Amino acid sequence: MTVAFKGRTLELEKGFWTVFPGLCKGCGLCIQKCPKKCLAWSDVLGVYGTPSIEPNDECIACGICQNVCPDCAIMVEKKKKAKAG
Amino acid sequence: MTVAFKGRTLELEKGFWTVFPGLCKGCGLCIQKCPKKCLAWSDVLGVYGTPSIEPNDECIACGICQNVCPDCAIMVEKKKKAKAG
Amino acid sequence: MSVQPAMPKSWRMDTKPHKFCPGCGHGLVLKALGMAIDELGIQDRAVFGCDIGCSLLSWDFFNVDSIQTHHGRTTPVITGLKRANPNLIGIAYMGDGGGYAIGSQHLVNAAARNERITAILVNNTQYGMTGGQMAPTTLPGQKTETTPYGRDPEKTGYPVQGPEMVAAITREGSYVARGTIANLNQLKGYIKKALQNQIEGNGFSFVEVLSACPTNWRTNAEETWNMVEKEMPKFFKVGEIKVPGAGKEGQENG
Amino acid sequence: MSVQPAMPKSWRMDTKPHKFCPGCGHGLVLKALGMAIDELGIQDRAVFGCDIGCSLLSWDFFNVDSIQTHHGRTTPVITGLKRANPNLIGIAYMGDGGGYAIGSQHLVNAAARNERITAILVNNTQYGMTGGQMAPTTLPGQKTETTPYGRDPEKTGYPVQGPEMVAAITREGSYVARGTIANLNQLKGYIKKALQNQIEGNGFSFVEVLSACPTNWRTNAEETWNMVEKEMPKFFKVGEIKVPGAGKEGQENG
Amino acid sequence: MGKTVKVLLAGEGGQGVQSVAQIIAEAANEEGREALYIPNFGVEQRGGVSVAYLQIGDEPIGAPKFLTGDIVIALSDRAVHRTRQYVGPQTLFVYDSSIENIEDALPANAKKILAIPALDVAKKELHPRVFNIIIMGAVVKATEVVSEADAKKAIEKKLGYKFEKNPKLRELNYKAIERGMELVARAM
Amino acid sequence: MGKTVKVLLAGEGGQGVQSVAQIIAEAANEEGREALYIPNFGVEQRGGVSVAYLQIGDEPIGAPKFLTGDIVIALSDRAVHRTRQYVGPQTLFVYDSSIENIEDALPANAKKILAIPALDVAKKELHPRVFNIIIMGAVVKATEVVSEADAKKAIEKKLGYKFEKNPKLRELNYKAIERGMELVARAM
Amino acid sequence: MADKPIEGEKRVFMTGNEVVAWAALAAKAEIMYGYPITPQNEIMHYWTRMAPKFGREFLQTEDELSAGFTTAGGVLAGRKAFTATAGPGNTLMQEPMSMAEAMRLPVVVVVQQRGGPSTATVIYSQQEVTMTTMGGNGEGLRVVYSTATHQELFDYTIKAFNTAWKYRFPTFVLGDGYQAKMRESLTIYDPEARGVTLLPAEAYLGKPGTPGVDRPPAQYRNTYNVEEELYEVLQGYFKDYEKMAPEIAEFDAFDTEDADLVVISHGVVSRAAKGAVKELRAAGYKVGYFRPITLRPLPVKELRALGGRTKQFLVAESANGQLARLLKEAAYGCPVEMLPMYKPGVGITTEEVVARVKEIAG
Amino acid sequence: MADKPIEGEKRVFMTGNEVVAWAALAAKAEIMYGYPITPQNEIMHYWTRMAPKFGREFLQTEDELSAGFTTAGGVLAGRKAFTATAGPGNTLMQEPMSMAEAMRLPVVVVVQQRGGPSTATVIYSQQEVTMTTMGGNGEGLRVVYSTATHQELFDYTIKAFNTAWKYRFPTFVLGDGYQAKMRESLTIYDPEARGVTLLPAEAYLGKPGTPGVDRPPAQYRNTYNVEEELYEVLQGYFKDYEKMAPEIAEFDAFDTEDADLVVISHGVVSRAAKGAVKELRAAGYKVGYFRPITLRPLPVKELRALGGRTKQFLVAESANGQLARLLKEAAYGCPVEMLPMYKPGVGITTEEVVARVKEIAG
Ligand SMILES: Cc1ncc(C[n+]2csc(CCOP(=O)(O)OP(=O)(O)O)c2C)c(N)n1
Ligand SMILES: Cc1ncc(C[n+]2csc(CCOP(=O)(O)OP(=O)(O)O)c2C)c(N)n1
Ligand code: SF4
Ligand code: SF4
Ligand code: SF4
Ligand code: SF4
Ligand code: SF4
Ligand code: SF4
Ligand SMILES: [Mg+2]
Ligand SMILES: [Mg+2]
Repeated sequence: MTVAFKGRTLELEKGFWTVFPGLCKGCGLCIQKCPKKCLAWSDVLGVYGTPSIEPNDECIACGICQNVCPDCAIMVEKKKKAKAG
Repeated sequence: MTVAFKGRTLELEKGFWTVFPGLCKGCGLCIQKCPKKCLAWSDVLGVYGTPSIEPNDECIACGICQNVCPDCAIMVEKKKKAKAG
Repeated sequence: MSVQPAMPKSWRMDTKPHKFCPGCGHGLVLKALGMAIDELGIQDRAVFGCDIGCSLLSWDFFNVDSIQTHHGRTTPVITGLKRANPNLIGIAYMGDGGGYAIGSQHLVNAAARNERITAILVNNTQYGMTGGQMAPTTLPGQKTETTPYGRDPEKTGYPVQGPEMVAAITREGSYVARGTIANLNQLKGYIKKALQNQIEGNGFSFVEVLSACPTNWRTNAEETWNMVEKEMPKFFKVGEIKVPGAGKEGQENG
Repeated sequence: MSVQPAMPKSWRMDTKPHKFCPGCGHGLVLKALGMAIDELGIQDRAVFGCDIGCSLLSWDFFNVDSIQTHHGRTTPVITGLKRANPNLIGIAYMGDGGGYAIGSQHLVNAAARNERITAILVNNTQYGMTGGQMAPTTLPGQKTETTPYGRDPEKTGYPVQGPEMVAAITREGSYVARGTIANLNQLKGYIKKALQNQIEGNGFSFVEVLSACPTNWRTNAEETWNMVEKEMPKFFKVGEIKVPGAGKEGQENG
Repeated sequence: MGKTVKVLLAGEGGQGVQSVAQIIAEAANEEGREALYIPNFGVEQRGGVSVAYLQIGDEPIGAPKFLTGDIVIALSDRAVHRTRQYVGPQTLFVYDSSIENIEDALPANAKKILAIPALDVAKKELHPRVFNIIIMGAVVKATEVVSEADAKKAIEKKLGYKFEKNPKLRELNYKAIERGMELVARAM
Repeated sequence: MGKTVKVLLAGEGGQGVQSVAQIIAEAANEEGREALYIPNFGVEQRGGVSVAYLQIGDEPIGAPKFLTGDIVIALSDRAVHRTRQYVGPQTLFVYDSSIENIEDALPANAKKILAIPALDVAKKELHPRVFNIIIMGAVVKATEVVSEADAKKAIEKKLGYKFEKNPKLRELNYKAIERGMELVARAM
Repeated sequence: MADKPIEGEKRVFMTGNEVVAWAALAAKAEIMYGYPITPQNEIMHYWTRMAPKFGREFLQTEDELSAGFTTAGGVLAGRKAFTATAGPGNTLMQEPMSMAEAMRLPVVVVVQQRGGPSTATVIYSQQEVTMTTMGGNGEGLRVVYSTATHQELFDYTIKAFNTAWKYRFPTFVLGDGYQAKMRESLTIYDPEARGVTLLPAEAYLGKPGTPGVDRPPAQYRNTYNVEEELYEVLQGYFKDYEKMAPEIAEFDAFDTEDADLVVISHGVVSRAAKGAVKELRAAGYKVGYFRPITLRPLPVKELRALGGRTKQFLVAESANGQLARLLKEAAYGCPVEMLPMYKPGVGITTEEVVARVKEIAG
Repeated sequence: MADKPIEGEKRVFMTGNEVVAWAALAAKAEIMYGYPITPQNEIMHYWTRMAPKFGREFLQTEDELSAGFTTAGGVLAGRKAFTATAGPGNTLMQEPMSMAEAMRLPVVVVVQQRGGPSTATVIYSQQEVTMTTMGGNGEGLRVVYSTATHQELFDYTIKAFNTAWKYRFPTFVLGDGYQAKMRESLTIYDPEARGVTLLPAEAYLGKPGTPGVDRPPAQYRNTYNVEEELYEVLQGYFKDYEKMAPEIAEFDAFDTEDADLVVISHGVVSRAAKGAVKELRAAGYKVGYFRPITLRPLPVKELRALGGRTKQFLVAESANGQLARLLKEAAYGCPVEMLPMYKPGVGITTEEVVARVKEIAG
């Protein structure tokens, strides 16, 4: 069976950051682990009707939130590094 | 219930050595452990109709046979040491 | 197709979101396991056995042949399967209650017989599925439904040292480690080694995982991490405990 | 009365000769136990529990209140008894099959909970009562009824290291030793300490005993001693493994 | 008095249907009436719909569950689907009007169907946390198995310790009950 | 041919009653007759009396055990006590004459009681180890369920590999059968 | 430490699991051994909360085998010990209970039935009737009370301790997930204040005096050497059991005299049956209600009398004929016809019983 | 490595345990899992001696729970797996068998009954009938063959594998200590040479292809979320079972046509019954012989027909009415009277059956 999840992608300075509200259960584990403390509850509701999450532009696209999510509800893609200077 | 076992006591040079044929199952563990190799099968039958055991006068009344018997079928009493020479 | 979640390839998409509670550590352990299966390329010959305990919720978790067994009985089911068809890669996935309490005879004896299976045990310090009773792993002072005033080690002992016990009864050839959901890459590494050890036919492989049960712990995300990262490691040491070939042991203990 | 056998005072004379086979090690272990009971003066409050296995033959062995339980279940019966009446001195007497196979979850968990009982396990490398099948303790190469061509450690592992396993999951307060019928005074000493440890309320006490089963080994007396004194110690190290108070361990393993 | 009233409440895990049922049952019991409340439970709990069976009457209650409710209340999309089977020609079916695209799933055979904007009222007028108390008010009104006063007493008993610290909470909860009752009264 | 013959053998653990029963049963089977042999077993084995139930006939054998034997053979004091219950008015009861002070325990209702000096003969004439083969001879004679030749063939089959190495053993065993048969023949 | 858990009488509203915990306290149970399993968990939860306040003990074991055998150990030590279980745990419990049968240990077990076979559901059923009444290897030498209301759950849990200690057969209180989890009112009370004598427990092991010196040693076994030895022992047990049976068999019935059809059910299903029979009577149907309270032993005399005068029994149960099998055994030879209403693993409502009877009536 | 354990046919004289080992080999059983218990030990002893010669496997487990669950594992892997047990081991075996019932696993279990309850005796009984036919929590969805001779032990052990794999219900061969330990003659044979098709085993898990890519994953569960879900599954199972029942029910009977009294027995006791009926007929008594071979399902149709025309059934069993209970359920409503001849834990001889019938005849 092919399944598709609807992502909500935010383009941030350092990367493309996607949450899949249909997977997010609002546990908050990611929020705690974000090194930049840039994740917060979102108005977009997750699968259980609880808030999902979203980052602000502090995000460094490190992918930790993706890593710690037990539901694979986050996907982070770093932007290719622009040439320095 | 008081029970009495009939012992067969041999007075040897070094001690009084008793076997209780009603307890001896003829396993031979004692024979193997006698440091003087002075235990042998006896014509007196044990509880299962197998030979019981008896020592010869090499016996030093060390009590090892008593110690290793799983059925407590042997009892050794050392004679009081006679005054030396 | 639009951007899709970065789930392990071996996860079964159409049963997601999975049935575990928000923030449940089982999801993370199964993520590490999924990645390990992917990286080893064994999706076609792995067989996943899950216990009764919250692990039962994973009976249709993977695109891997799976069997939901009885409470504590996943080890023998997978043992029987592996004995019958050694080409399969048998994974026995269980909770701390299933592994250390009701199924401990199976764990201990499979280990002692050096069964070529991989056992993964999720330590969440209590019985999740039944609503949070004491487990052999419950921490001293921890309140559970059957230790409402906190676990008293004087009365019920200290948290069981599972991997240490398994290490004590296995020989050369077995792999024993304790990982944590707080370090997913390390955990994936341990699980991979545990599977690799089975693939190579060396022997019994066992990974305990420090996990989280926010539902029965009644913890918020911050407290959950604190429990996993601060409290549990005081009693459970993370690391590899036995690695095959790490040092030749004599086969006699005389 | 004429000279009478030097049986321990706590032995029940009118059930002697006991029912064990000629040369059976059980008789020696129970002799050591009887002496220990005598010396500690606990005949009036000891409760002797025997397993199913040849140990069942000892249900009326002592002038001590006794209970014959099920195969592998002596540990929980005595645990339950001790929990209900801590004044009693609970002795769980079992074989290697009862303790390490079917009852291993009870052994492991009683140890982990630090139950204040004394478990004595008779290791005769096979299942005596059922006619000599493989036990977790069977030696490599040893022929039994279920390893007719000799135990192959590749297929069924190496002899289980029971006391070592128990030591690995117990903490401060427990006593763990391995004795042998080849050294009865030492064995009596271990059993005494194991009982003393219970009397003092320290914790779980466990003594494995290397024993003999001439019937199923099909050995004569010489071969029997050779097995106990030469072959078994190659795999089972005699000595004290854990002594309460020997060295403070931390209560945390972090 | 009349016959036993059978109420079925269903919602998502966090919506508090079980506590609503329990509080009403206890209130009825306090009044000296017979009450029986049983939740669904088990593996279904995890990620499933939460269902409460509540019966109140003057005779000891018979079977703990029933085929058809006098009142069936569904608070989520899944709850509507799960509870349709409990609806019969005598049933008053109540659902939250915020549930979208649910028309086709509504039971066709109910005596009456009420949509009440409880979630809306909770969010906008009161506080999301008292959503279930609004529902409680709705049930109280729809069933009339306990009086408003007793319902409030029951709330007081349950949450009194919190009200002590923060009397505003009491007000909020009472208000929620009242609003719940009104919603039903208006819709009927 | 006649009806099924029921034989009960009992003795101490070491006396080999089970192998006697088994060899005879196998001999009968080889002859194409129907045979059924069942030992007692279990906890009783340790330190208890060893009992063998043997039936030979031309029809498939019915129940494996029976209340009353046609021939009951007891080789020890305890065996006499244990087997009395199997004796009826048609029973030939055979016991070893070396058993002391047993007269009072002998079954009163047997058709016939025979004391045979098998142990004595074994010890004095042959070898203690062939005691059970003497008993086998006795059974063969008393029951006539197998011929002497077939009994010998069965022994050959069982111990042939030993006889190869030591032909004197064969002689000894054959002799034992013969003496056993004689003992019964004489006593009858 | 508080002395009496319940002073006098008290109307309460609680779950069945809480009721059992209170009843065990009231019955002076001294120690509970248990292993978690839904739907009986809350018995342990309440017990562990209350026990320390009244000097009672608790041990969580490693599995149900251990829970059963530790309970036996507690009984041997002379304490009123009990355990609780369900479903697959009850399956395992049959091993220790076979020992309790063999040794006549008064072990009390509360069972809250759930769906079967296997893990099945954690919710509800009446599918543990055969296993609970008949046990594992052996002959089902036990007493089984099947309760229908919280009041009974309280009353019969207390009674179970008395029955067990009086007759020395393992005694079961057979509830189910519905009873475990539902809340309704009941009156809890101090049984002694109501004049109920609570039989004291007696130690099997560890009585005063040195064994062999002051008294013979107390020695119990469950293994026999020969068949006849076991047979003798069992005959004694059967005799005791048969003597006991009419003394303890209980049932509940109404409207059976002139009934053409009697609905037979047990446990929680009998609530639906009762409601249905009342409703049907009101509607003019000649139906009656009969409910065995003891499933083992069954009230055989009354059942047979009823089976002699009624045309039809409708057996309603949340199992596939487990009660019916026992009834057919008990009523064998009676002319009454037995009709099935089997709903294994699911509840039975009043409406359904009414419909079924009407369907039969045609 | 030898290919066929048995070439053609062969008359042999051996113990029943050896017969089972040969039969399992002949049935192409691939792996045995087991835990020692008297009186079934020699099945393992012979199997371990012969298995390596024919490429078969053996695993000695840590207990009977493990023996049952490893056997289930072997079946899941697509192998013909079996186990054997007795007494308290059979009690424990009910836990894994409840899973086999829930998942329709074709597990074959050989049971050699011993005395009960508890450890009791290691010798003999027919006291495991209730447990083996009805199981633990659940509804007894299984097949039970009760054998009476070594020939049957051979035939039905082979048949058990076919039944199990054809219908996917756990299948038991119910022997006892007498059959286990006695020696008698029989003919062993290669079933295929006799034209018996041995059904191939099929893998539940680990079939070719990558799950989710080449095929859907094979995923089995035994836990359901709601009661109705379980109910649906069980209804399907009951239907399958009812369809199967008449196809596999077996019995043996003679002299029943004009009989006033029919002796009903099963297993080894039927040898005594057969002998007795012949003797009684010869003496002019109007007696008949009936013996269910399948105890689960029973040959209900034949039993009811018989129960409709015979005055009395004498139920002879080495248990306290375990067979009788099943018979009363099956024959409920038939006019036949059931008389007991219960000897729990001890053998029944021809003489005793004769005496009992004469006593009844008066
Ligand atoms: C024989 C048996 N006993 C008890 C249970 C009830 N039970 C189901 S899950 C569980 C505990 C689960 O705890 P754990 O193994 O730690 O897993 P978790 O849910 O914590 O992941 C228990 C006791 C059962 N299903 N079967
Ligand atoms: C549940 C159960 N399974 C199996 C048995 C059979 N059984 C009786 S004793 C025994 C083995 C005994 O071996 P061990 O414990 O080593 O004691 P030993 O006889 O060697 O002293 C077994 C398997 C049983 N009684 N109960
Ligand atoms: S990618 Fe890193 S920085 Fe960005 S939200 Fe996630 S954890 Fe925070
Ligand atoms: S960790 Fe995952 S499920 Fe939890 S809040 Fe973050 S995105 Fe949602
Ligand atoms: S050790 Fe004991 S039983 Fe064995 S032969 Fe010596 S005296 Fe006899
Ligand atoms: S006392 Fe010592 S020397 Fe004498 S027989 Fe015994 S072991 Fe030998
Ligand atoms: S109860 Fe705990 S372990 Fe179970 S799914 Fe929820 S969080 Fe996970
Ligand atoms: S079989 Fe072995 S362990 Fe058992 S009594 Fe005989 S010698 Fe001892
Ligand atoms: Mg857990
Ligand atoms: Mg042993």
